[in-house]
Amino acid sequence: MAQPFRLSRGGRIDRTRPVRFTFNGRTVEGFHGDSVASALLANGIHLVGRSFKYHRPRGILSHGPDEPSALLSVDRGPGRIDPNNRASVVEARDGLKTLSQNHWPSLEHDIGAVNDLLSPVFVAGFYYKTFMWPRTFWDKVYEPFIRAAAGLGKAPAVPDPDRYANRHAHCDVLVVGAGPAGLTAALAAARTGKRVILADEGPEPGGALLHDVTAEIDGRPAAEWLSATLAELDSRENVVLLPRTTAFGYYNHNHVALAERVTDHVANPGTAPRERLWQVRAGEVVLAGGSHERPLVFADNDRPGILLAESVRVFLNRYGVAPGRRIVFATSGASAYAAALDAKAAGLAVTLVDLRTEAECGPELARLKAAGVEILTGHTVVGSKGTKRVTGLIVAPVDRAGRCGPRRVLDCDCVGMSGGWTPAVHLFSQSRGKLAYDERLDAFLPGTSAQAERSAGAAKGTYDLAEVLKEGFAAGAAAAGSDERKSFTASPTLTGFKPVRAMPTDADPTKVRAFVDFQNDVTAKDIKLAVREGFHSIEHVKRYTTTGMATDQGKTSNMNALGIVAGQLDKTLPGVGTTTFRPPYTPVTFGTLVGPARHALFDPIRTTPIHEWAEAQGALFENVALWRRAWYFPKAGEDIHAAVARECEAVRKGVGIFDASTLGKIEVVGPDAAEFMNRIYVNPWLKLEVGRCRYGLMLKEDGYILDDGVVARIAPDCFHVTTTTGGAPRVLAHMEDYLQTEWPDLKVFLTSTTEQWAVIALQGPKAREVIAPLVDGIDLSPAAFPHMAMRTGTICGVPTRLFRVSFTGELGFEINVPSDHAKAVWEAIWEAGQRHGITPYGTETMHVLRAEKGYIIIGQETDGTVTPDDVGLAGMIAKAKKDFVGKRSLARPDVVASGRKQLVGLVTDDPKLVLDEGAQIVDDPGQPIPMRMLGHVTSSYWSPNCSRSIAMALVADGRALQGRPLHVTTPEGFAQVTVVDPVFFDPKGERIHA
Amino acid sequence: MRRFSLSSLLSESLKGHRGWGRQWRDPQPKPAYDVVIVGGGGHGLATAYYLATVHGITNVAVLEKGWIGGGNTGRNTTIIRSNYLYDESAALYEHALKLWEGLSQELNYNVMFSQRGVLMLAHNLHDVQSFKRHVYANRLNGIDNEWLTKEECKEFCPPIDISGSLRYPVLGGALQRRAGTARHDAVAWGYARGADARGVDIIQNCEVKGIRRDASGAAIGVETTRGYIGAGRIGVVAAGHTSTVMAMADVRMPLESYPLQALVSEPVKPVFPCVVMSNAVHAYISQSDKGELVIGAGTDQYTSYSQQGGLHITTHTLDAICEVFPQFTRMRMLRSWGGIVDVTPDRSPIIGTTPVANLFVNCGWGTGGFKATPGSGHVFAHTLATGSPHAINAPFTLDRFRTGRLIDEAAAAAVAH
Amino acid sequence: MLLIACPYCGNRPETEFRCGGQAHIARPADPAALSDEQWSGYLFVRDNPRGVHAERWNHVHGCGRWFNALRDTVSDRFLETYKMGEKPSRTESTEAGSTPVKSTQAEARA
Amino acid sequence: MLEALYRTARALPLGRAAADPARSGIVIQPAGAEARFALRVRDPGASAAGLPLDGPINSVRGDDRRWIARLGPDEWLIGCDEAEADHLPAAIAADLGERAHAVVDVSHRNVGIDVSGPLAAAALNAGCPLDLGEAAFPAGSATRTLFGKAEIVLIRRPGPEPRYRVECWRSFATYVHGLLVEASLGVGETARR
Repeated sequence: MAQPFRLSRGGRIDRTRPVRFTFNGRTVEGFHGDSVASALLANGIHLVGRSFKYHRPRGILSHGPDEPSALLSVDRGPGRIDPNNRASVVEARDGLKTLSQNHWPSLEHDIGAVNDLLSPVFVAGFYYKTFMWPRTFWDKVYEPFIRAAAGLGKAPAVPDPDRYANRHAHCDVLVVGAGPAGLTAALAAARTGKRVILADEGPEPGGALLHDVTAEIDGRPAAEWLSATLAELDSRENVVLLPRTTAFGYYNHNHVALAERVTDHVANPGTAPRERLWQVRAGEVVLAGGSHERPLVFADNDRPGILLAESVRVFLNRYGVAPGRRIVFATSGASAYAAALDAKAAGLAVTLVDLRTEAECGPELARLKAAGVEILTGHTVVGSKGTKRVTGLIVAPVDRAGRCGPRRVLDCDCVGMSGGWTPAVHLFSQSRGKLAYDERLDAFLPGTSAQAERSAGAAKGTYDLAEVLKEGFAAGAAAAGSDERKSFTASPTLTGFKPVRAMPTDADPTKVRAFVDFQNDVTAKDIKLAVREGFHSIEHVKRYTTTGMATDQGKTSNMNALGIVAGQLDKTLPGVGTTTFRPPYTPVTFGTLVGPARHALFDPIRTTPIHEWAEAQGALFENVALWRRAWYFPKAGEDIHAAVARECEAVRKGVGIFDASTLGKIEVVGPDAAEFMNRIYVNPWLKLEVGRCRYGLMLKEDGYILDDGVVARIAPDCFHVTTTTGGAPRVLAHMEDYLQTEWPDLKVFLTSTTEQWAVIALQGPKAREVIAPLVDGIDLSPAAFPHMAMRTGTICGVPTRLFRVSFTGELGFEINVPSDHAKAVWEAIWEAGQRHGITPYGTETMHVLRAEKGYIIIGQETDGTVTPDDVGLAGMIAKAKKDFVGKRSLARPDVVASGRKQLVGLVTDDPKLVLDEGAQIVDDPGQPIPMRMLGHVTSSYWSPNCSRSIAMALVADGRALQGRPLHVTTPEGFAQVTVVDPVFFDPKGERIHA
Repeated sequence: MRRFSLSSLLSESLKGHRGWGRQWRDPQPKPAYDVVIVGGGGHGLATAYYLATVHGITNVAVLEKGWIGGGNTGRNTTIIRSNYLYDESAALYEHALKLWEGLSQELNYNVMFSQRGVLMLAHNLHDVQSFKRHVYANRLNGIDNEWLTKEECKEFCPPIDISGSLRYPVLGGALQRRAGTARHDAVAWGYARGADARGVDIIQNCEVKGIRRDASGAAIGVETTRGYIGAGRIGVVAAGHTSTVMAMADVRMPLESYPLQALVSEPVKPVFPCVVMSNAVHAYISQSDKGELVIGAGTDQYTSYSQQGGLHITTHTLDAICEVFPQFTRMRMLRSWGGIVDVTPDRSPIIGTTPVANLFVNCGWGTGGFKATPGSGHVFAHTLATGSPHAINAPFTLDRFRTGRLIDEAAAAAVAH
Repeated sequence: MLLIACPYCGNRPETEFRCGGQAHIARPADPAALSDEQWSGYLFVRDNPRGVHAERWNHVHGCGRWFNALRDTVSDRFLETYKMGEKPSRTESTEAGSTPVKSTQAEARA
Repeated sequence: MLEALYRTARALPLGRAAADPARSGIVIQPAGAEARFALRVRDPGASAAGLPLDGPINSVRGDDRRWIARLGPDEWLIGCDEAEADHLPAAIAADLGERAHAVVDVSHRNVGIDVSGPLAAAALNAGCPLDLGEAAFPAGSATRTLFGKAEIVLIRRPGPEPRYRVECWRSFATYVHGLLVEASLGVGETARR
């Protein structure tokens, strides 16, 4: 018979819409509105998993997100498989495949259960006390074994095809939790017209009202009040209602993070996202997240079929499912009586055991007696029967002094236990509020606030329904700045409980296993052992026993653990204190936090106007910061070396064309432009004539090189500054910082023009001939247009700032044209250059050519610890300037001391050997390790033009070692080199001035 | 102190584990000690341990304002490596790594040091160059660090995607096989137990409020929330709080304290065999023995003592992790937290004397302090015992910032041409 | 993510800003006159207080302006933001626990 | 600037194709070739070249064809037809007289993308952390801000339906456009309000 434990009536499920999914391959039938947990229980399935350490059989404990044991792997199709899903949170739908975890070979027969037999050895922290001998066994034997047994589900193995969304949102009032308190808070705030967001983790708003089927509000059934309230909220434009949305993180300044499960409950979501991250900046926050029921701590309290009492009530009333036919409720408080009443009303066999004496009980006692339920007051629970399903609860009377009378076994197939309630203060605590302990409620409540928030309802220890509704309304109104208040009439709630830590027992507490943290298998005796060993801080107990460190983060275990520790130390609960509440409230998918920043949208891919052309030419690209830069242009059959050799030769002999658009460009404009340049660069700028260029060097205040680049004076009050590709944002920020905070009086403005201008570098003896027919308004003759000059005019009819500069040592032009015209101009030059053998070249060739000339590259020759003199550029420093950024630091002792690493050239004895960049340099390769290292190779290439390998390096006092032999590390050992001048080609620089 | 071993564990198992006794005492502070260590984290406790075991100085107190191991020791991502570039750093971190290799046996406390390897991925030509520079420098400093092709990276750490389809494709990596991880809490507890057993007083819930100095200006004791405690020498090992403690002796430091966040995923079966660090996307990841992916990245951008940071740091960190390991996109974040890391201008520590006589400081470890714990404790114990630095920590002076003799490990790695 | 009251734009999320470290450390008019000790003090030594901190912020992805702020480094609450060259109306001694920052741009601008 | 002659040949990075990826009412349309200028001047007069300079920071004046957005105390972004671009700088200089200022042509640096429709703000809020509600960001608002990992200038234009102009640097256009498309697909399901 399908769904043997489905009650014939009741529940909010849709009995006309059956759903089928599989659990470990077996088909399970439920109805639309079921959770996987309720559907499993409807079919009498309780055994769903194996515990983390002892691999004990485990069932469903809770209906809610605090479920510690019923964790399933869920398969929603290829690439959509994820571990550790709480059965209570996953909504049942057609086609879902669920699997139990952490067992081998099967759920029923798991050899891991041998750990259960060895449990006397496997106490808390046992692994710190052993596995130390022999030393190598830890890595090779013990740890692999521990790792294999640990973990729960399997990590996903393939990339996730689902889409994840992100939404920054703003509202005046954010209400967390749509139970009675949250609903009235949202109502009150919404009526003021302010923007309200109401979020609830459940598929349906309503909270406890969804299963408090007998309650009445303002004279009508709670369900009616609920639908009327939801109708009003839905009708209001200023309200956003978010079901299936968990508020998981409360960050600075009311920045609250919510995770919305958008389509996990839908069979085929189309293009809609799986989940969405809401980043809400709220004016005010109302925390109405309710509270968590505490399990009872007694021997073998972890058997499948033992649930929280309120969860039994939820499965009965909300899902129409009987978790068992003979239910024993064990409690120390009143709320379990309501569950017992509903179970009785559903025709189930019910017994209730209450630790409290009759005198300590309230009106709930008489109500349950009147319903004909057997009640054993003044009784404790000392154990349970059954292995893969509970078959009995062992109880015993207990006297004032805690001594137990004769044991009695109550046969049952389900237990509902309740050890009291703990307000959910996680988000309040994350908001940095201070908690205050309430003796009467035996709980920590929100105390002093640090941010603009307030709590209402069970989240602050208020359990009576009328009071909860009133408190919610007041909180919502106040949050919206309204002083309207409203009270409600409602049927009374059965409240009040007697705090209990470990239940009194007649057994030896150091022998029996009474579970406190179900998922991490932490027992009461583990916690007592920790305290005995000197772990007195609650943080120490948590880390030593791992209680509260599982995926439920202690929602059902923290207070019991804290109570046991306080008892051992003879302190009050506040005397011991709580561990820190940290985001997330419940686990959040990585994908949700990542949102759309995946694949091509992980990072912007910056390309230049010439990118497509280069791709068409078969270029390979390299990443430089966020840019893609053409690396080299291999022809058929060429590897990088062959291609670069060809490209280098073409530039030296004919003409090469190179895309330098990624260079940073800043327009420095204003009457004080030259003065500003004087202060920020090492060079002099006041006398630079209009139309001339200078190679600028910029330092940080600590004297080390920050960036370099060619600067042209466009006008007396305007400089065109170029920076390195990687340095562009850094240099602009560096300049703005000094301008605004140190020299606000200077009249000068900075504008980034990096992407206004594309830069076509044309380098080689034939460069001038190629562009001559294309350029108008500029006399290209050497006399009129010398090296390091800039002229404005047009090329192919497009306005240009034509620089005569060279990073290759050849006659060179850098043709700056507005970006959207760049491709057309490039193609025109490409055409004109065909008869001169024009060849495109990439960054690799650029590196080789500039190294042949001994030009440095920021970030390769420099690494943030290199001064101008180190790289032989001290000559660029303007002697006359009294100050510039970094100058004072150049006078510091260690900067002027000898032994600094200086730029030199290195030539290998074997001209064919190309050294590794980053290779270390020593004078004596025979010295013992650790060897004295003199420096490292910064740049190293095969130089076609020198037909040998060349390298640049930074070597201690290198300039004094010209002609001397040194030794450089290679993968095999060392290679001998000779120190030379770093300029390998055309040292007199005739070609550049052609 | 009962000795830990399989036999003692089995015998106690039969007697309900009643015989273990306390791992460290909870003594009342004595009026004075030869050495007072301010800060009960891994470095402070290690200092006390080596003072006792190496230098025979046991009239020592470790003052901790909260619970031992509660600061950065309990908040880091437990990565241990010594493949640093400069000779001074290489010597310091290798000294620590050698001590790690025998630490469980030395302390008779399983700190679960596992040499599963740390692999630094190169995503661009600059990374390749920078890592090779490290590999060669490490070779000449006697530190194991080898350059791997991307195929070898994939072989060593199968979850890595070398298909080249990533935004920043993996070009290769630098692997230190002797590097790995350890159980951070156990390091603090192991050192505490060892020091306590040799007579060192570990005094928790004891916050230092002032440093008392004599007429000559020499430090002679500390004011605490549990009364005044005299000291022959004071060693400040307070990490993120160093500036505030040193200010009590009018010593201003080149330090800024930032929140450093980290997070763990839900526990899963073994899937990630080693530690992977990636500079270009700036994140690092390993899997703990309990099965959680342990993930960290950079600091927040402003100074803070709140041990909390912004959500955008977490999302940027996970962007990076899911870019390099797309298969982890469906994993769930279980918990995120923050520490307070004290950062120096050159990202290297300060271990040695201060301008105030009898006052010594060990700080500035920034985001990389856990890996140095044994080495830091050992050399600082030498400094406190002898009054002058050990050869290994001699370069890490406070004065280096005046002379410009910086040891800037971060600069070498970060600059992209 | 902090909410920072830019003196020019009003409340804006932290990701639009860059923190520039401790404020009011003016660059010496004549650096050459400083000893190495004084110069390293200017470059590197910072108060790094556990409490109210005067610091520099740049609204880099906004109006582009640098400004100063007083922030409590324990609660991360901003006491005040003020333009470059101005003095804060509050000194460190005044109480750190002022009213929480108004949290939506609308209110801050209204 | 002799640019007037060569206006037609501009190769715009994103072309002109409009899209409503999720058929959710969010229309994403790259703008045509327009001129843009970055104006920097301290304590300006009321206006220059007919462009008002006295609006509050983070506001925009003018119409779709000729507009000026004040992004900071001394920074404005100007949009106008390419035809007028050649003489706008001179006209501004004339009106500003002696005041030190900078007028820099950034027409080829900036790319414009127009986003409109009832859910336009929801799509923008996928990457932009600002409050785009009516009170905080009404028509006539303009500001530099973030959109995902790219810096943009966001302008809200008047109209019966929400209309925004997103300005970004040319090499970020593919990313910004891609994120807008992805965002409009991500607005699905609970996009109600």
